[in-house]
Amino acid sequence: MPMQPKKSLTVRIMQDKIYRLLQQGKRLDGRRPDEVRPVRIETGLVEKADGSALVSMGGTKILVGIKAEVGTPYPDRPKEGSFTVNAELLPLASTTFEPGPPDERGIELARVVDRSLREGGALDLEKLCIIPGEKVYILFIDIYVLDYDGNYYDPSLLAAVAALATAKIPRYEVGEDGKVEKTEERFSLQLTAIPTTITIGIIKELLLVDPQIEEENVLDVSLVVGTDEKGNIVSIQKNSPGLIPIGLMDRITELAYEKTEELRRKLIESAGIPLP
Amino acid sequence: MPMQPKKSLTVRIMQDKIYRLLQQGKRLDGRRPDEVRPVRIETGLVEKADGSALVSMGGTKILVGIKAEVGTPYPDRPKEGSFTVNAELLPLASTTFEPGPPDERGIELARVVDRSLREGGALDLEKLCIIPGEKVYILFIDIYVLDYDGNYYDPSLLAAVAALATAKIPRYEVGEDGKVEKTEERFSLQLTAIPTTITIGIIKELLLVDPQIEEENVLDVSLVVGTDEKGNIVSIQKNSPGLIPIGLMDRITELAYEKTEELRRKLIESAGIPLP
Amino acid sequence: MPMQPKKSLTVRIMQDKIYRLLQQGKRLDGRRPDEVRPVRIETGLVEKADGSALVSMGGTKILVGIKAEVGTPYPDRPKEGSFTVNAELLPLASTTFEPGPPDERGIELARVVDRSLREGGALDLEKLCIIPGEKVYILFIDIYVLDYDGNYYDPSLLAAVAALATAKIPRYEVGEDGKVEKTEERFSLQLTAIPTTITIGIIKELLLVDPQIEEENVLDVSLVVGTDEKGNIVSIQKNSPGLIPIGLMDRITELAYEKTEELRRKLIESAGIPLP
Amino acid sequence: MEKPKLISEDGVRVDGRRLDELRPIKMEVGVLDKSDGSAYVEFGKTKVFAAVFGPREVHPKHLALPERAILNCRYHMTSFSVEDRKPLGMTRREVELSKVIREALESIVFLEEFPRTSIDIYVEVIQADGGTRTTGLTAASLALADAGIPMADMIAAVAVGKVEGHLVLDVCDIEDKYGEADLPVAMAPRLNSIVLLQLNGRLSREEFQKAMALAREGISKIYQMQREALKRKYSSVEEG
Amino acid sequence: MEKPKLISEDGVRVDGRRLDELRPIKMEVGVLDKSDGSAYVEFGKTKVFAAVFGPREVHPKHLALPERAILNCRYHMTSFSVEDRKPLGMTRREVELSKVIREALESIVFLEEFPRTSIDIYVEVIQADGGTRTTGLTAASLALADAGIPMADMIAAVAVGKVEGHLVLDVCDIEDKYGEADLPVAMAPRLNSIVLLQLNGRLSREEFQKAMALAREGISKIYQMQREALKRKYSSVEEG
Amino acid sequence: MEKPKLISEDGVRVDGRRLDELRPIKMEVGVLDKSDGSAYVEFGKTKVFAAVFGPREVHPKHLALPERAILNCRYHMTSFSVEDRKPLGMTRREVELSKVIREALESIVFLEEFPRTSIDIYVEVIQADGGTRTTGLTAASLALADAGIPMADMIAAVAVGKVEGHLVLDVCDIEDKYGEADLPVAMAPRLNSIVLLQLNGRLSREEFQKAMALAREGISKIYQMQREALKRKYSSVEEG
Repeated sequence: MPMQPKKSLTVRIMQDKIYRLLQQGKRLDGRRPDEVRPVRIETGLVEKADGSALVSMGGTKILVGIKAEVGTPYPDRPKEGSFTVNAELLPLASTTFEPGPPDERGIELARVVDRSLREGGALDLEKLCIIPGEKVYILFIDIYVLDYDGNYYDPSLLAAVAALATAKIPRYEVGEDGKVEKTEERFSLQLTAIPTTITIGIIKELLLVDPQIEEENVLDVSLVVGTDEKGNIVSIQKNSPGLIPIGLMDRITELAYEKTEELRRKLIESAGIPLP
Repeated sequence: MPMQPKKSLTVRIMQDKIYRLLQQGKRLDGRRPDEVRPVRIETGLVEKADGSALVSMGGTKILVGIKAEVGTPYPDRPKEGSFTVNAELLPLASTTFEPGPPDERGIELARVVDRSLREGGALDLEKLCIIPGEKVYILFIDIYVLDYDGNYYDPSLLAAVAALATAKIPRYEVGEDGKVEKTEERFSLQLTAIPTTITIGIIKELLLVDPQIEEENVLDVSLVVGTDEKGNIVSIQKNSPGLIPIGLMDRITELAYEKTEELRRKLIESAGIPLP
Repeated sequence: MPMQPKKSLTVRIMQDKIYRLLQQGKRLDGRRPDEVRPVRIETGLVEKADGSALVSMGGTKILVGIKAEVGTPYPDRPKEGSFTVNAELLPLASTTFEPGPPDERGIELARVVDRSLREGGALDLEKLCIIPGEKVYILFIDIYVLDYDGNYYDPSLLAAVAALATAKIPRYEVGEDGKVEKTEERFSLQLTAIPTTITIGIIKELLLVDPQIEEENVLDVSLVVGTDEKGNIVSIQKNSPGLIPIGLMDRITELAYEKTEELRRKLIESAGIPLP
Repeated sequence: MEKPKLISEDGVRVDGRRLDELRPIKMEVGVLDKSDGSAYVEFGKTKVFAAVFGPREVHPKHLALPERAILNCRYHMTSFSVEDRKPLGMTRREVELSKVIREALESIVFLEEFPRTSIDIYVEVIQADGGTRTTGLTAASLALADAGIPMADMIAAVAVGKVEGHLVLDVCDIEDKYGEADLPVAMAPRLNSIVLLQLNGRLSREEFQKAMALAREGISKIYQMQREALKRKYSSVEEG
Repeated sequence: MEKPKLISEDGVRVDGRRLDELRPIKMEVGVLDKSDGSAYVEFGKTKVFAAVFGPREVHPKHLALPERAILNCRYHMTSFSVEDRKPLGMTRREVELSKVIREALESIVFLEEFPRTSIDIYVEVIQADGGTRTTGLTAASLALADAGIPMADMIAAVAVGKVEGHLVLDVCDIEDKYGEADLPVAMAPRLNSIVLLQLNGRLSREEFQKAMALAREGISKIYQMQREALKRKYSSVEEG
Repeated sequence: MEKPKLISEDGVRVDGRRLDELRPIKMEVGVLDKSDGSAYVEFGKTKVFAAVFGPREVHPKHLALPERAILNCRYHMTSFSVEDRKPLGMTRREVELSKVIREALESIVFLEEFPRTSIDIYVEVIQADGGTRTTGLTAASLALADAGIPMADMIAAVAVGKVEGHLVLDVCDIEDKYGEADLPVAMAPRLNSIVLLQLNGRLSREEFQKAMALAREGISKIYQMQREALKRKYSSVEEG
């Protein structure tokens, strides 16, 4: 077994405790190692957003809102709309979050959610074109972490997908004068895939999913794995220092498929998302 | 009488001294409680600005300059020009001011002056339109605090109004090719109101106006009240921590009307502003 | 002899040592007082840049890259392209450089190189015009200090000139629809002058050129002087605190002419620059 | 946009309220786990979270005050809380409102009981439909109580507006936008004192007096709701 | 732009390589004088400097940790390293890559041997043609060794891609741009462990397994080259 | 814009001056109350305030030097001081000029007399019509004297220009804009030394020598006026 960076005494004591529980198939909060915390999804809380979702996964609470604007497409993709993901780790969520522009954790979160949505193929960007080469919809997907009890990755993607799936985007149309104007109508984004991720933590040779904060603080290492409903891995992010033994990769992949599928089912049911 | 936050010993000693003076109708610098410091207004000092005024109110010195530019109107007000107020508390004015972008005090000052001008109706923004929906004048009203001996609010608004009232704005005209071009001509802004503010300080149940810095540091609380010449209150800002006893509000309002009217008369005389 | 600001003891000891060596016509690293360190110029290292040069002058290493973009000309110079110089003192070059936006040293370096190029007349900016008043080339000249062993001024200008002289700029042309489009062709900038600078350090009444870091730390004062090949001084920057005795100016000028001419010859040879 | 008719001839407002009627108000205490105290408050569609951390050690240490706690406050809106997306980062408006909310709270918290510490208050507006500063202050006050921070009184707050010549209690966004004045007021009712007062608009002296009286009535109702919200939280804890 | 044909029918890539072939690699150790350790690494046209400072005193002091060194890392690209000029300052991408590179290095450096100090690593990409984070990590690992910082192992890294349905080793920029997946992997080979792993793209479970195996093969070659580069430096020092 | 004719055939400049003539100069010492020393200086339409604070405690403390004072300097222009509105915040030009002005002052202030303190100098240009750095330095020097900071000498400064082939003393904005060279020079006359020297433009060796001589003449006049301005301030104090 590979070396892991040495931990301070208090971390080692807690790690030992959690490791011994894991050996018995148990965890601090009574979950099984492969059990995710209870998930609650509420959509439409913010009426002024074009889509919104408040997701709690255990004690971690995420609010995502969507705003659509009209802008110009990227020159190399004239027929496609675009989207941008931002994430703010609000200081009211944790003593470890500071006010101010996103630090590396917020940026990483936004980029992992972005890649999971993008490579997961959740949106048909060509449907977001108004006039090719000139006007397209731009979706701003903004993630706010409201309460942080470990693992903000998985609930953030759940909230982003739920907000997108239930969004009602104001329709813009080309008027007689060639100008693009907002109409009273709104349309739904029809998601073309439902990506989900699972965060997997490792202590020695044992795995656990969806770490709660006390666990997160003492893991040897962790990673986030995303899949789509067609059986593809669509994103991976090793998101902490530490060594992942190569020999564990097959068990990790296996577990990731199982748990992302489970979260996908929950998401589809709770948010009433039509299957793509 | 309501509780006020406890003060440190030195603050309490100074506050007691000022309070006892106030009880006798006196102040540290020999003024009466309801007496503003001597006001001096000099306009046109900065020839490269389209309007400028240097105002001193006792030991507090404010420089305001106006620059006009041409830009596009706000979409929801296509027939109106606009103005923007900025304030910098220059580090040469006080040991308590730091170099760098405006902190909350500078931002508050700018926004209080902005609201007093805007809600006071000083400018007829429709007169600042060149081509409706396309080109309007944008006035930049920039406030610099040069020397700070307490109360920068009231002299900043005096300086802003004096600079606006004496400004000569370069006239832009629509040329034959439809383009907007600068002409040699300049025009005056005809002010449609003359708002002024007065800063009122409170110690226990006693009021004073235009606090000088030693007073400012030990007040229980203070607020800025603005009026126009038609008898309206056009802005209020409680601008410090502390409790304002509800029972004092009538005396505060009374005093505010009297002193803002007095400052308005001084401003009109010194800067030679035509009555709107 | 004028007073110089007092130095700390360790600085004084090192300064004494260097001064005594200078009196004997010697220096710490074996150079003569008027000898520049070995210069090595490598161009074209960065193929994705439109021009690039890596210059070492002793232990100081500078990388300069050029990128051309198309933009609009300045309103008061409608027939001229433009260029912008930036400099980053990379933290990998020295323990005294910090990550983050350029501090005053980086800004000064960029501005001294900019003025030397601009006033030295290195570029014929009218040749960088595509459509007068509408489209011109904008050159971004970006300087990165990779290793800092004293005097980053002179090698930065050498690298900037070498990168410009060997650049191949993508040609843009006006298409049939009036739009400006990138072609496959590339063209050379024909330099109209070859400015170089020399940094001169002073200890008491003695001069040295191209100070290495141990010297730089103990100089009484230093300045950078630039010339062109026609015998003009094209830039001067006193770049440190300290007094330059007026009586030394003639010797300084003399030395500057000699050493900038020497560097110009080296630059022309090494980089294969055609004489303007 | 054409100004819509905001008050009917028989004194009914655009959302069906009477002139002196508050919007439906929802208050919940202790909604966020990781802070020392928190609250969620809705005034109609205005929805605000507030959380309190502290008293805790000051970072960096040299900012600590020997004789009292520092009180920090950040009022912030999510990007999607308003009609047109708010850019990320703090706007000048948010900086100003953070200051006036902080100063209101400094008026009633017993800061001198916790020297060398900081008390940090975060107000997060997730939807803005008028009265966000007063709703935020109402929530912050509940969060402070939930955190067990000793205060001389609770703060309750509301904005009074002038709309089509009428004074109205608890302005919503459209009334604020097309109205003639917006007067946010916060009081410490037990202390008979004003802790926040701003005016954006034009009022005559008489209107100002009436508006203050109207605010006071609203505030006493809100204050009552705050006490009930706290009772709900703590009685349920005792029961639980 | 039309997507070009990237792999010929007989499995030859756009730059002439076989599917499992690395680009020409150049490694040089100790190239910068003023840092405590440095390296220059080229993978084809991807060119990267790395430099290490430390262990050294932490500024400001209160950031120091009593039981171990802090490891800082900045991954940065020059403005002209990419096709379209990169604006000055750190992009979000650079911030993320700084984090994952740092975390990879934290996995193998014996930080607890240098309490209260910092080790600062700067990765400067002077040309980017795909695989900059893996090239940067390979260079940073050499620079750490050059600085004499004790490590449990060296890190070698490479990106595997999926291009026109084929898994390819050591993706270059055009393959990354038009390809279906980019899988950067870094390993500590002696420890049989992964220290960096990201996926940008879509892979089936079988493709992922094969891609990891392909990465591992490439990494063991790169690891060998690193050892030789270090030997070259230090044997030449002994000779000199 | 067409370049205007700047020097007439009989050597008269655009504002009526001779080639070697200074603009009307106004100097006033002690104009700002809250700083420890201050001055206001006009060279024609160039108008500058300078203020000095210190020697005072350094914030944050760890920046203090054990053997001497730190000297900080900020050169700043108001937004309306120039033809086209200057954006708020420090431009690169202002950062550079802050550095060269600070370094000029560091040359003559006895910093070692005030270890562990800072001396902070603020130069505020309220109107810029050429020669702002030299006017600013002249004002800063007066403000330092007013603050009672011990100096080896006073600094006087002026810019020499080359305009239509002629060397001219004390360039104004239009001469700078259309001229061939701008040579700002500051001297400590009693020490026979140069403390600031920059050249923006092209001069032959002979022109440079003549320009330096011209600067020196101007500087000795300015130096005289500085002494008189100080005398006015302090004699009036004694009289008062």
